[in-house]
Amino acid sequence: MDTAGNQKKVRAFVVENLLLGEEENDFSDSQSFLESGLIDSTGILEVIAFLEEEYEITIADEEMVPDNLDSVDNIVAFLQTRRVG
Amino acid sequence: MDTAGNQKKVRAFVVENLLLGEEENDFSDSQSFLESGLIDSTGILEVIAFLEEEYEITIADEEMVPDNLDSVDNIVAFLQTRRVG
Amino acid sequence: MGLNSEQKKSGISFDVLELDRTAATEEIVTSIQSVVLKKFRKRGAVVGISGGIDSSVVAALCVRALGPEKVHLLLMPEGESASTDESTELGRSLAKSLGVEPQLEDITSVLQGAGCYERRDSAIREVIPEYGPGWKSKIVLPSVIQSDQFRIFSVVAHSPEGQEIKARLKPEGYLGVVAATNFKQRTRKMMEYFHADRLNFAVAGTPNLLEYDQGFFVKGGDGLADFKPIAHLYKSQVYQLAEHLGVPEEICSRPPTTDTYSLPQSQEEFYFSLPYDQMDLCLWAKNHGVDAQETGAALGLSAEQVERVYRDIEAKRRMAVYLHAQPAFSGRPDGATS
Amino acid sequence: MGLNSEQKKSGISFDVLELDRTAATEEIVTSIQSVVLKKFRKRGAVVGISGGIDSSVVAALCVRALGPEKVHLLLMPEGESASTDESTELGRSLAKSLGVEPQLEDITSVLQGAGCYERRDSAIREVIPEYGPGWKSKIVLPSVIQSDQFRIFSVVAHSPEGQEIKARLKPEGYLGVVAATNFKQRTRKMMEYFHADRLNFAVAGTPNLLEYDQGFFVKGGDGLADFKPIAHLYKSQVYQLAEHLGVPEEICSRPPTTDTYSLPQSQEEFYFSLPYDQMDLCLWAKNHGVDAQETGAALGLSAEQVERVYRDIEAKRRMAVYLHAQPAFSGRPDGATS
Repeated sequence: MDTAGNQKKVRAFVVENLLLGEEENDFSDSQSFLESGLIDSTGILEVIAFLEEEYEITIADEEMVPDNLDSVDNIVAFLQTRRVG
Repeated sequence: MDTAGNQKKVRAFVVENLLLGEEENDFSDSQSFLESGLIDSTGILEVIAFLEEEYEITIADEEMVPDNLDSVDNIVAFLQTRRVG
Repeated sequence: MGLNSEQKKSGISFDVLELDRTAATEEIVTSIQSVVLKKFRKRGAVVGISGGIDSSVVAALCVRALGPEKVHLLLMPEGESASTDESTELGRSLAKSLGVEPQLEDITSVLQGAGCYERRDSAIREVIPEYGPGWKSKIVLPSVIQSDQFRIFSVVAHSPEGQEIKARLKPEGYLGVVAATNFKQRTRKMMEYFHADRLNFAVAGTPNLLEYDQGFFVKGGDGLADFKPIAHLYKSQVYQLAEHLGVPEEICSRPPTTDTYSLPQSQEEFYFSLPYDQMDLCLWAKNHGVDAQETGAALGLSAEQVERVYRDIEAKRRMAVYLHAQPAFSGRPDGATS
Repeated sequence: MGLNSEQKKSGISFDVLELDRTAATEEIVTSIQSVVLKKFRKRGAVVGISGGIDSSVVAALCVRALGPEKVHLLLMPEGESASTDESTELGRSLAKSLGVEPQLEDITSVLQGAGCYERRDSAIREVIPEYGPGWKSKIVLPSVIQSDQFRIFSVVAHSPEGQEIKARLKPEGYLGVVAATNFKQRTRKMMEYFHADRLNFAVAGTPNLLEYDQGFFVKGGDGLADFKPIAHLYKSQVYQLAEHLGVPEEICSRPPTTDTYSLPQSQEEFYFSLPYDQMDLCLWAKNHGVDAQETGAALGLSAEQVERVYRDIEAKRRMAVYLHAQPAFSGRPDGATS
C-alpha cells in the first residue's frame, strides 16, 4: 500500500474536480471539504465514484461519513483501513 | 356628433385600459400618453382597435400620429374631423 | 401547534411563526397591485396551479388583488406524475372556489418532444438496467437526522410487477435524472409565460420562504417569475393564509409533495431534513440566532441533530448562490437603467 | 468606420466605440473564470450558437476562459426558420474553429408539442384568413426615422405561390404571434439548461448592450442566463472582438437577423430604429448626453430624426423595466442571504 501515492492521487483528483477556480497553494490536505465549501451533493458523489473506480472498492453507506471522506488526509486514512492503493 | 359623449367614452377606455394602477384623479384629458409612459407598442394597438371598433372607422397609417392619438383631447379632436360619435 | 407553558417560558415555540393573517394578506394584495399594474404595466396575472398549498394561496391572493377576470389559472398535468389526476382535480376545485375558469394545458407532448422521459430513463438504466416502460421511479436521500452520513442520492424504482429496486446514483446518473426531470418545471414556466405574453399579464411565482431560502426550485423553472408573493413566508405561514383565504380544505390537508416523479415523493425524502413545520422552526431559529440546544428542546430533537440540520441549511444556501444569482456581467454597461 | 477629421474635431464619431480589444478580452476571460468556477462552482459553460455574431463571440470567449473541453456548444435548429440551414452551417464552422464538437438538438418536436406553430398561425389567420401550410411570415414595424407615426406592427405573409400580403395587427393578434414565437427562444434556453444541469455547467447568455439596454430579448428565453459576457458591449464592439478572436469571416460579414420568423427579417424592421452601427452611436450619444444636433451630424441625420430615435430609446427602456426586473417580493424575507 502506497500511502504517499494515494495522497498524491487523491490530492490531484480534488484539485482537478473540487478546487475549480481556487488557488491550489491555499489548499491543505487536512482542510475540510465541507467547511471550505468545496463539496456539494454532486461533489460527494464524485469523490465516491472516484474512489470506487480508482481503487476498485465498494464504499458502504455507513462509511460515507466526514471522518472518512471530508479531507485528503481523511480519505488517505480511510484507504489505509481498506488496504488499497 | 356628440363631443362630450366622445370625451367621456374615450376617457373611460383610457382609464380602464391604459391607466391601470394609477390614480384617475391625477390624469387629465390633455395629458400625453407617451410622456406619461401610459402607452407602449401594445397600448397604441389597443387605442386604434378601440376607435376602429367603437366608431366603425378605419384609421389610415398616416393618421396614426401623436397629434391624433396621444391624449384624450387629441383623440376627441380627431374623431371630430372624422365626424363620428 | 402550541407548546406547553413551561417550554414557552424557557424558549422558542411554534408561536413565533404565527402571522397576523389580515395584515399579511393586505400587505401582499397591495404589493401585487403595485407591482403588476403600476411597475410592470401588465393587465393581470398568470398562475400555474398544481393543487398544492403554495400555488393555491398565490392564486387566491392574485384574485383578491386583481379580480377573478384578471387572473388566468393554468392546470398543467403531464402523463406520468404520481398525483396528476388528484392534482388536476384539486386545482379545479380551487379555481371554482375563486370563480375562475382554469385553462388546461397538458404538457406531455412538450416533454416527449424534449426527450424528458427518454433521457431520464436512460440515466436510470445506468444503475438499474432493467428499468423500462411501465416502471416508476423517484429519487431519495437518507435522513440527515439519523446520522452524520453524507446525503447520497439513490433512485428507487418499482417494476410493473411491483418489485422495488433501490440503487445509489453516480454523479452522471444523478445529474442526468435531475436535468431531465427539470424539463417539467421549465416547460410549465414556458407555458405560463406564453399565456402571460398573449394576455399581456405577469407571471406569478409560487415558492415559499423555505423553498426560496434553501434553493428548492429549478432555475428557469419554478424559480422564474415576475413576482413572488409568498417568498417571504414560512411554509406554515402559507398554511395560515390558506385558511384565512378560504382555500378548500382538501388542499390544506394534503401533505406536501414534489409532484415531479412517477412515484409519490415527500419533500423531506428528496430535499428537506425535516417535515415542513419543524423545518420552518429550525430555519427561523437559525435566522434569529437561537442555539441548537434551545431549538432542539422545542422540537424534541437533540442539540446534535439540530446542529446537523443547521449545517444542512448552510450547505443548501451555498448551493443556492447559483440559483439566486442574477446574470453576471463581465463589465459595467454604459448607461443601463437597472 | 472613421469619420473625416473635421467631424472628429467638432463632435463625436464612431471612434468612441473603439475597444482596446486585448484588454477587453482579458477582462471578460477573467470574469468568466471567476464567475463560472469560483462563484457558481460549475465545471464549464453551455453556449447555444446560432451562427450569429453574438453567440459566436460568447462561445469564443468561453473557450478562451475555460478551454474547449469545458465548453458545450449547442446547435438548436427548428423546422421553419428562414435561415436554419445557413445558421447551422455557420455554427458548425465556428465550433470547428474553436476545436469543439457541437451537439445538435433539433427543437422542432418541442415546438410542435407546445403548439408554437399552430398557435401562431391561428393568430395570423385573424387578419389573414387564407394563411396556412406552406405560407411564411414575419412581423414588421415602420421606420421611426421617416415620420413621427406610431410604430404599428404588421404581419407580412408570403403564400406558397409567392403572393405577398401585409396586414396591420390587432392587439390580440400581435400579442398572440409574439407569444407563440417566443416559444422558440424559451425552448432553446430550456435545452441549454438541460445540458448545463446534466454536465454541472453554467449557461452563457448572448445579448449585447444594445439588446440588453433596449429589451430586445425574451424574458425566460434569450434573456435568461447565468452569465452574460458581452452585455456591456455595443454591437460594433462585439464585431471588434469577433475579429480579434478569429471568429470565421463568413460569420463576421453576415447581416444581423432575428432568426425567429419564417421570412428573413432584419433587426431594424422588427425592433431597432436604425442599422446597428448607427443605433450604437445614437445610444452611446444619448448615454453620454450628446445632443441630437451633434449626433445627427455624425450620422447624416437631422436633429429631429435623432430626437425620434432618442424618444424610441426611452420608450423601449420603459418597456424593458418589466424584462429586466428581478422577481418582486411582497415582503422582506427573514434572514435570506441574497
